[in-house]
Amino acid sequence: MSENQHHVVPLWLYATIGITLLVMTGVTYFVATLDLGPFNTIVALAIASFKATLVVLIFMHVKYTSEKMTKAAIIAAIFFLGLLLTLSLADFGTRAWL
Amino acid sequence: MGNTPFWPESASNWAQGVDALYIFLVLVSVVMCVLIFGAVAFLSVKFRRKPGVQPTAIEGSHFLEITWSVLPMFFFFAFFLGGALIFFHERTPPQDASEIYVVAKQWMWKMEHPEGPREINTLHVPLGKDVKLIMTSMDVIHSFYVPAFRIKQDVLPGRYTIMWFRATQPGTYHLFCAEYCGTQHSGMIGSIIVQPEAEYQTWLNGGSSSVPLAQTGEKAFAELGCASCHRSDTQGRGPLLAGIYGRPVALEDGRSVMVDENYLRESILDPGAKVVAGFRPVMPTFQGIISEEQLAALVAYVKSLTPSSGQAAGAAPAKAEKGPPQMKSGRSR
Amino acid sequence: MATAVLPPQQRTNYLNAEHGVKSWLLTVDHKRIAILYMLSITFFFFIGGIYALLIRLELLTPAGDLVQADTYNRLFTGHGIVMVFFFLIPVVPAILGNFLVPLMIGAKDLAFPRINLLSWYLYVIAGALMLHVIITGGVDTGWTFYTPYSTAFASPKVIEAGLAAFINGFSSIFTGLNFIVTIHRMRAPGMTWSRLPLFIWAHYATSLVMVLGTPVIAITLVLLVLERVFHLGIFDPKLGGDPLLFQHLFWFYSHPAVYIMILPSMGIISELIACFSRKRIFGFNFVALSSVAIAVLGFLVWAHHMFVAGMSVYAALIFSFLTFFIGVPSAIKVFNWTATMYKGSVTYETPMLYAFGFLGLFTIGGLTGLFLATLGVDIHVTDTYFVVAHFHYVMVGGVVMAYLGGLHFWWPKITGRMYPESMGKLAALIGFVGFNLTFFPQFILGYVGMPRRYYQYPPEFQVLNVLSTAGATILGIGYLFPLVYLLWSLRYGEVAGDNPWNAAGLEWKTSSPPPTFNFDVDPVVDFEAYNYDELKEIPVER
Amino acid sequence: MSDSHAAVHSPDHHPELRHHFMTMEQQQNTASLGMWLFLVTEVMFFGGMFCAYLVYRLKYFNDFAAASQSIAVGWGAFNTAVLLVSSWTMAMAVRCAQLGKQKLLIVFLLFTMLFGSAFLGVKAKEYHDKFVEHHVPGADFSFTEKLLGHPDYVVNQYHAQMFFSIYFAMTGMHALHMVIGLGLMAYLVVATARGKFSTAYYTPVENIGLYWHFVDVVWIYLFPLLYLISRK
Ligand code: HEA
Ligand code: HEA
Ligand code: HEC
Ligand code: CUA
Ligand SMILES: [Cu+2]
Repeated sequence: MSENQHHVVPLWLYATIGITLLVMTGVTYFVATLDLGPFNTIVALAIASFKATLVVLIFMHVKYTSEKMTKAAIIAAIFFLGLLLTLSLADFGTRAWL
Repeated sequence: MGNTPFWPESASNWAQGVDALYIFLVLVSVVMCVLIFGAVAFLSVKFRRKPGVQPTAIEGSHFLEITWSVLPMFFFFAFFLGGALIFFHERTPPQDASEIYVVAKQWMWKMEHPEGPREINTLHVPLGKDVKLIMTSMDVIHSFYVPAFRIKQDVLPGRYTIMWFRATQPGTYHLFCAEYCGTQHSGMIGSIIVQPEAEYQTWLNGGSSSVPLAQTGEKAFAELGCASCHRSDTQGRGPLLAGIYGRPVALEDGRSVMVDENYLRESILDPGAKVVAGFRPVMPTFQGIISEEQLAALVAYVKSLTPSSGQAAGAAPAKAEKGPPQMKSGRSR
Repeated sequence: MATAVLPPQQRTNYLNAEHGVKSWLLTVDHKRIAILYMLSITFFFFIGGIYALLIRLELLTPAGDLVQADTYNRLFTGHGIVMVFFFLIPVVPAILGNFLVPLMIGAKDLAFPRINLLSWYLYVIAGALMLHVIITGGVDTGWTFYTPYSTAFASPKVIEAGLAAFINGFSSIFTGLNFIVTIHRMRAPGMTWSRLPLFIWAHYATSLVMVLGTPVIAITLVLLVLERVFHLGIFDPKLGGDPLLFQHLFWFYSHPAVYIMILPSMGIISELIACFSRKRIFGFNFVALSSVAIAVLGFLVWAHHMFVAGMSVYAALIFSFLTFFIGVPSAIKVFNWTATMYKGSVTYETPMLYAFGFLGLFTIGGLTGLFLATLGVDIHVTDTYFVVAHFHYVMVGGVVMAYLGGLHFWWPKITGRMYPESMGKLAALIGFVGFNLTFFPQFILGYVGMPRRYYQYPPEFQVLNVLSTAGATILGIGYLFPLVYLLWSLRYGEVAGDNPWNAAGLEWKTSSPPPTFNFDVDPVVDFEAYNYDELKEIPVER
Repeated sequence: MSDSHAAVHSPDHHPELRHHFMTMEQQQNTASLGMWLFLVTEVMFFGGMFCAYLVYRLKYFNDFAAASQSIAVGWGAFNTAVLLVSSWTMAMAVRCAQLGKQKLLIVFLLFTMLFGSAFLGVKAKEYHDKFVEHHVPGADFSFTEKLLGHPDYVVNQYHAQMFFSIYFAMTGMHALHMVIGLGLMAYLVVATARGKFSTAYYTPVENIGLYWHFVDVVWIYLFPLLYLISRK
């Protein structure tokens, strides 16, 4: 049987992750009320990405899987989504340059 | 135009360059086709099945793979460069080009000359003069296409797109709408009439007593109450407009933008979008209040204002240094 | 070639294992689903083809005399939507891919047989919806659905048509997903990646594009429909939206989609050229990886459809530059196919004739793609018949040719019968001539300046249009032929035998037609792909 | 359409092993890969909307900020918490399935459904508020709130409406995924109760779990992007 089927994540870890996620939600809420200029967005996205990473790694067991394809799929998704966003912005972001 | 053409007429400064590049592409392609088809024909005949002859297993060759991956790249770069140079040039109109406003709608073209005359589905242009088209649409996307000039630009609702050319051959040429725009898309055609300068002047003067576009704009500027805020001294609630065109302007949020036709358009229709540094966003929107034609006139008027040209710009420039009123060449946007 | 095998009727195979309509409509056998697809896709091809003929008839004369302007607009829209979404995108993967992927890798079925059936049902539902649109008047947006025309002006049928394309998209997504998982998980023992046939590599690459690209068109169409119904404004400049956003999202899928169409065909061509040259494909690894390269690079170039759309100048430069890189893996393929024949033992059966046709026409289509990628030239020829000619060269000259080649090649495997060889050759020839006569004049027409989507045109363009219409008629006959003789062969064709071509793939190692679970004995692979040097020469000329 | 062919296989096969697989492990790996690929397609699906969001947010930042300020961030944060907890209960459910605790599995699934429904309830309330405030795009739309810190900034109606168009499209699509998730979960509850799963076979629980977590991840991004553009 593959590892991800067998690996049972200990309860304490699930609990820690759950609490961390809730705390981070509070943090992101709080940070949004501060004026950090452009960093507001960056911090908000950083926190979101941190939370998402926890969910993906622990809740979705990606940390424990030996299956390379799972990670490949995630990387592909991020990569191609990135392409969509950045290359679109190559247009919208540079229209006013000329 | 009765006969079947196999090559489009060439009547603008772009035609030669585009044709040359096209011919280059055709030549490379023909050579490639001859090579590939020749090889296919040769190999398939030479190595056709013959009794008693067994095929020989061949693995492949790194040398060949690299060669035929890298060699085409040189051609690709050449194509890219050639195309990019023409394109970049096409998108950077000279400053002193005469500016014609084009408004497209289902299914006709309206043209407004700076001197005032308006035309529908026909455009008179002087021979040998740079002409810049400032185009917008009232409904869907259209595309302004003159095959003899080798130029095409989509015309979008809600903003200006820009294109320029210099006619090099007198004559009458097709104007096509090249972006599908509904029922009469193929009927949205017209002609471009290229006339030598003198003839063109006669045509200009021959028309009904038309008011220059900027002058129409000036009138609108007064009637719409723009002048009450944008006064010719520094006392108005709005910034001085004289000489802003073609220069960067500092915005409230710290950015700075180049003042071009689209910026002027946006400033009038959506003043809040980009607020000039040092001013409060009190200018009302004129979206839905003025027509495309009025807008074009206003834009033309604002552009015509130079720090010395009386009117709204009577007094000395309010803000900082202003460069020379116009650069003779180079980019405008 | 009729080795002493029983006629297909007398052995149990996937066709006669079960009987009755229900056994077909509820089947989870990938081979039967492939047949279901074949029937429905062929149907749509002829619908699209009839549209094409009407278009060509209208363009026979400069005046718009055969049909009304609106009707014409519906014709090319219907033609484009049907041909792209309901014919060309599924044609090779859903028919030949469905049939062959499990066979070629030695699996009993695709990974998710029920999802495979679901894909077909989605296709049928989408197709029915599209037919409904066609019958009740049709859409007139062009297959590109550009806003704000589609959201604020065109006939409201665009909602239904958009939904049809949306549903069809899921059919495509599931097919791609199924292939990827199957290729990863269901290979027979010994079937390593380096032993995978190029057809499989090509389908793998295609599936990547299906999975990564199709969802974007799905959401785009949802937004389009929402915009049309609720006036969201996302694509409407009147409400502050940017119509170019629609174009970006549309082409983010629809450019890669052209590789969904061409990649499987390239897979077919690799199989054909290997078999009929009796050689391993020259530069196997490069051909295999170039498929993946095309799939990935295909996502970097979409805005080359928007050079004159009012995009940023810099973006146009970037996209033009990136587009050329697609030429490299494509070139690798063309050159390697050609080189494969070197020191081979080439024969000219019908599939090989189609492969030759593909080589020539795809090369011309691809090279003219480079014209379009060249900014200065594209400004002049975009939205003219030059583009129309370009894409018919790659889509009809490329994909349809390859599909027909593949269909003839695997016909004995699918049905157990041979098609009549001389008829096949004749049809291939007619098709080739008709095709060039139809579409070559359009290159000239385009450069001279005739815009596309015109139902009336200045009279000086007539001669070239007449040529094109004449060609289309010949081409149509070239397509009718196979329809007739392939059907004929089902009953009267020579019994094929398991491996009439003496070909190397795993699919030829089972009986024709294969049994329900593909192999009577679970296969173990101990040979390289295209090990033609280990196979005996076919003793007699067919 | 289930398998009449299962009998072809060796007698020791698991009842859930389908005809074209050799082993349960192969079947499980296959399903898992399929699910992950499906999630990839979901990323791209939402990606189209994120692209639209990004473009207009950059273009109309101030109007977006103003519109964002008008949504009840408290409810949004609450909902985020609810959804995270549901993700947690889902993770616990999968854990129970791994350990073969069928009863507890049902309990956690029911909890997950409960939190999921709570999320949707709050979402409905938020939608209703927006409706009452005329913040739903359409003829009735009007946006009169000011941008915090910029009292004389005139918010452009169209641009504010654009924000809400995207807001409703994204949260609506997200909610639709939740509804589907709830349906799947209901199926799991029934299947578990019927004893379909065991430590040897619980693939559906695992895969639906992956789906649910994915929906959660989408929300993790939606929350700051839609609710927290600028709250200073
Ligand atoms: C199967 C479908 C298919 C395929 C494979 C392609 C392949 C390519 N296409 Fe095409 N294309 C379409 C279908 C396809 N296209 C469609 C449907 C449209 C129009 C949509 C619409 O508007 O309705 C279109 C439109 C289109 C445009 C936009 C035109 C416009 O509207 O202005 C462009 C621009 O760059 C383009 C480029 C290319 C390129 C560079 C390739 C490349 O992949 C080609 C690569 C292949 C080769 C280059 C040939 C082999 C290489 C060699 C032999 C090497 C030797 C060469 C040299 C040394 C020079 N295509
Ligand atoms: C897979 C894609 C595909 C295929 C296979 C075809 C096949 C053909 N196409 Fe199409 N075409 C497109 C995709 C395709 N096309 C797309 C995407 C567009 C753009 C749409 C848009 O602008 O939105 C387009 C547009 C398009 C135009 C431009 C319309 C315009 O811009 O105004 C034309 C004009 O000639 C044309 C012609 C043809 C012809 C003659 C065929 C032939 O190959 C068809 C041959 C088939 C048959 C002829 C049918 C089979 C035979 C019979 C039914 C029997 C009866 C026939 C006889 C006895 C003669 N197509
Ligand atoms: C109520 C006063 C008011 C009226 C009326 C008004 N404006 Fe303005 N305008 C302003 C203010 C204040 C600004 C600077 C803040 C901003 O950019 O919104 C401005 C900015 C501009 C700008 C951008 C100037 C720059 O330096 O970048 C243009 C162009 C402009 N207005 C044109 C017009 C036109 C044309 C009209 C009439 C149709 C008009 N305005 C009517 C107040 C006004
Ligand atoms: Cu206007 Cu086409
Ligand atoms: Cu493309």
